[in-house]
Amino acid sequence: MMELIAALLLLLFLSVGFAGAALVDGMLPAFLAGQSRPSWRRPIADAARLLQTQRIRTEAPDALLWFLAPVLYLALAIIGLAVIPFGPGLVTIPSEVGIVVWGSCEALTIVAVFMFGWSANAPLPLIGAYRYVAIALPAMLLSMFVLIGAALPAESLGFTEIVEAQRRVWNVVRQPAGLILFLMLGLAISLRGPFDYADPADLAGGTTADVSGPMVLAWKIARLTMLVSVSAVTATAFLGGYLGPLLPGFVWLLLKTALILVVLVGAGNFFARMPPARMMSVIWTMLLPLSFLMLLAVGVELLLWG
Amino acid sequence: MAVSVLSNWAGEAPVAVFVAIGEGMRDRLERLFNDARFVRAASPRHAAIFLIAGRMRLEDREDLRRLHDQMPHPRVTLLWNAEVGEALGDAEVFTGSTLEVDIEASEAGRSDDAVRDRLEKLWQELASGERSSEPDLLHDEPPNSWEGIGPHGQGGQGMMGGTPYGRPMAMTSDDLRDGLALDLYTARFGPFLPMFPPGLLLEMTLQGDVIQSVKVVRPPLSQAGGNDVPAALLRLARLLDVLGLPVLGQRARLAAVGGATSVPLEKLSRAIHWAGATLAIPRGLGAVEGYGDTRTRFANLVSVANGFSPAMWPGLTRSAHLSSILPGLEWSEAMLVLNSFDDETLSTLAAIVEGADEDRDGHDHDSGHMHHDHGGPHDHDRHQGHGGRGSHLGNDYHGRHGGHA
Amino acid sequence: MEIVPWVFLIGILSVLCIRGVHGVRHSATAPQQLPFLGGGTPDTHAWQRYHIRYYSMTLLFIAFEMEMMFMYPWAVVFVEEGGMAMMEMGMFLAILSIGIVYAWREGVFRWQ
Amino acid sequence: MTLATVLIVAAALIGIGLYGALSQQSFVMLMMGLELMLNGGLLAVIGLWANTMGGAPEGQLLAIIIMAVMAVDMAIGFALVTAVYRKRQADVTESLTTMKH
Amino acid sequence: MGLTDLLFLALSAVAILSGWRVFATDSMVRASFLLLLSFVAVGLIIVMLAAPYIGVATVFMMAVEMMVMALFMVMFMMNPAGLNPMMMVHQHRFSIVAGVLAFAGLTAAILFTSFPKIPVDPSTPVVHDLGIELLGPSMLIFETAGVTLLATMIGSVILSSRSGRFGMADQGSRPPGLEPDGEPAGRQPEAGNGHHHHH
Repeated sequence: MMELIAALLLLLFLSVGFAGAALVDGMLPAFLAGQSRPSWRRPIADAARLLQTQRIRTEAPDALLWFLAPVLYLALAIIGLAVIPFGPGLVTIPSEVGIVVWGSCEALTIVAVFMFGWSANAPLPLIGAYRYVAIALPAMLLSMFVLIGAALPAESLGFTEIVEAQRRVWNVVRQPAGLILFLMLGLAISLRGPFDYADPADLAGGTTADVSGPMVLAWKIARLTMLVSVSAVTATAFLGGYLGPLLPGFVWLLLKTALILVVLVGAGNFFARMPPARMMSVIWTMLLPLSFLMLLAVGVELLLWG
Repeated sequence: MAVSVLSNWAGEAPVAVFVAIGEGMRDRLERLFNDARFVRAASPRHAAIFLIAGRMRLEDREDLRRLHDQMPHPRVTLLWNAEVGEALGDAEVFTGSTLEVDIEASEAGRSDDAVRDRLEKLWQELASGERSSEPDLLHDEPPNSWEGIGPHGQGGQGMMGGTPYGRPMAMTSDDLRDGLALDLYTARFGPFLPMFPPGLLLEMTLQGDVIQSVKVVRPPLSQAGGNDVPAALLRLARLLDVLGLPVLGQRARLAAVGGATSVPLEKLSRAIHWAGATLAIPRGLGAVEGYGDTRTRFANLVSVANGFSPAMWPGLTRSAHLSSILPGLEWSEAMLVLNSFDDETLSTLAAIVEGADEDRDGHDHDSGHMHHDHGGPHDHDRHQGHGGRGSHLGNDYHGRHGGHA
Repeated sequence: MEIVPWVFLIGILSVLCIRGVHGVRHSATAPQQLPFLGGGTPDTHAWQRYHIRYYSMTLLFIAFEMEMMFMYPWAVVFVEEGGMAMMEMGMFLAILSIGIVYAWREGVFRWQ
Repeated sequence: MTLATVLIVAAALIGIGLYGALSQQSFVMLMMGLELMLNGGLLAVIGLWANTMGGAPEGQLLAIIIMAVMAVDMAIGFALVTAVYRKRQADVTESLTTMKH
Repeated sequence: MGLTDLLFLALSAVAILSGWRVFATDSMVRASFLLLLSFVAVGLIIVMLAAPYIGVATVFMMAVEMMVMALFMVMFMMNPAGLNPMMMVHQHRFSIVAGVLAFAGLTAAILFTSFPKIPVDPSTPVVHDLGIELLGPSMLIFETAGVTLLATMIGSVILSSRSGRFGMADQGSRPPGLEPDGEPAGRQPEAGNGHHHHH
């Protein structure tokens, strides 16, 4: 019964979150760029335009994988969201290994993006796909260390326990740098800003360069859903998820998710993208040791005062 | 019913325009997109309107036709001060404003507004179905005939031979960097690739995303952009776009126009600093004697935003050329390098080198057949079996295209 | 009885898939299909033996990532086991870190 | 879902994997065969663990070891493929026979 | 037949069919991802077998491993996308027989063995038990795994990188021919007769 309610809440969360994400994504960059009065109707109008546009194939594409890539991406975003509790016991897929499920979603996202770029049989998408794999693989490693840091005080891999363990103190206090590392992962798997190695401007749109109409729309929808999903996971793992006074847990989670989402969209516009080779080496030689240290700090803190 | 609701909504969408920029029109066009009603599409696949602005070379026409056909339906073309003959069929021509006042004023800003209005009108007509989508300009035939050829009817033979689905397969060659002999990808990039300077057509050979060899087929079209502050800001904006900072790029563009919406320049340069843009450019990248590396060129542009006057550069050494700067770089680095030069320097760097092994390819390529390379009866035996395609880099490889020379 | 919605769901999904793939397969004329290169043309198919520049990194990555398998159960019992767990995992990570440092010295994180 | 059915599925995976490992000419495809066999092994181990060991943790540990073997096998295998390709520019097993000379 | 059995049947079918298609498809990327699909199906079956951690972790690990597999497949296989259909097999019939025999033998062994019936109690904290086992009795295995992984890392770096102590790894290399002493496969002969210059 609880699962059914949770499933309905999931749908609600998805639609509200998606609408919010579309608005923020459509309006915030325009606002930051100094354009006057971006309209809220733009995202819908744009979607209508894309729906009416012809879908183009390239010479000998891998039609099956090309079609499956956005579907898989979207499905992963939804599965990732489904292991998040909306309140005590309110989980669509109650899993005692929630963070591992989320980790699998991250890993399969890399596969989905690669499939999307590969299938077009065109040079710019291909380069984008390969580049993305180089960055997303090590970035995923970081996020897993950070999540394990969040799981230590909870003595469990499930998200519900992780939230409950934050009743005393939120994880963001325990590992502030962990939150930043996780936000980086958020940028990487929702393909934006400094971690958007799949669809960057220097590849004329990268994996989307040879995709048109409804396929572009599907890809955008999947990206935005993944943005909502990763924001919700961040809010759950670091900002106490559904915890909060007065308002119901669901609303709290929604508010925290919205906060993270705005931060992600904003951050995506304010940091430069390094060449992939440089970024790869930064991740391995600087950020990975940092995540080790974070884990050590959380461990020591737990041993001394836990 | 549902369809008409959709079209109503679609009419409100920002107009997605793919632009081919001709002579002297770049800066003007970049200002055109300061308006939120328009989106400059990165690829024709995302666009509904093909805007051809400014004079084009004769040999660019075939590329324009190809770009036109790559757009999805519904699509429409607008020619703005462009002379392309009959190449684009009976596309609409826009030579300025239709209002008499504007013709008398002949002021650039007014005319820009008129173009904007025209573009928006075109899109609304297209979205509502009043204007029908333009048909293809090129013949509907693959670069090589393949259907029914070969043991599986896919046009190929054996493992690597033939032209499966109309195109031959890549062949193996040595690599510049790590000596793993894997496949080469040779193609002509440009002349209207959005991150390239307009008009620049490079024949590049890639292995992975590392550029193995570069040959300039057509130099960039000359642009009016001088060395003043607005031009420098626009150049900065282009680099910021490539660095993944379109928002800051947009601000730089607004600053270049000046006026009421203008952004304080100090604020912009502080934002660029905090974005880590300088750190994102590797040191020593694309160094040219007397011109510093890409990082110093970028820092110079930022200092323009800070109020310093644009730096003056000495003359170029004779040997500096794109075909020696770009090979060995990764794609993203190469794009940074390409966008870091000012117009004058770039046109010197991208000059067509006259030499014994050169072949005036630029003129050969445009004579109107898409499959210039793979036509001819000789090609078929070449692609069979071990295929004799480009195992040599550099000049030898180019020799294949210019065999007649 | 409980399988009916599943069958229904799978049916809808497969219809969607078939339609979607069909749509990709049968649209666009030959000039429309040309890959986007800014007007230029390619010599060959883009699918090739793609020279990835970070292959050594990926190998290091698979070996290193294996440590995750041990870390998850470790995280669950960390508080219970206390200092012991800290020591053991510290040793484990230290051993693996040697590998990363070695790889860094060998230039694996540069693109080859 | 009885133990026997799980094990038969595992056996099928092992059979297909064996076919692949024996028949494929190229190294990487051969490794796919090996991985598929290990996949079957993994399923069998967990099936036995769940039904005959009463949840003793050693069964899970064995599964983790199998996965570690897969990772090691892949890393070393691909490194070898790269080394051989560098030397011979081929990835078929036959090219190794000339390696002796 | 309950939902569990049906799900199990479906997942087994997916695991086996995609496992078989791995060797029947032309595109290397598809082959890798089919293998991944097989792993995912097995992972889900393992979750159903009361080992949620191992099952989900299988999906997690195999997703990245198959991603890397796809990268290497494309890198080293001729015709990686299968644009020309191909069949690169040897001792084909023997392999089929071996595969079928292995399957039949194992099945027979399974059917004729009587296994003890001690199912895992659903309330067992399996992940917790595994953690205790790792840090306690099997500590040595755990640390040995660390050393093994280190050796793997170092070995794969040495083998795969170009520069070595004795100079470049690829010096003096020449690709083999498709037939013995034939021309190098897939390449143009060095300093060839230049036939490509005349067209």
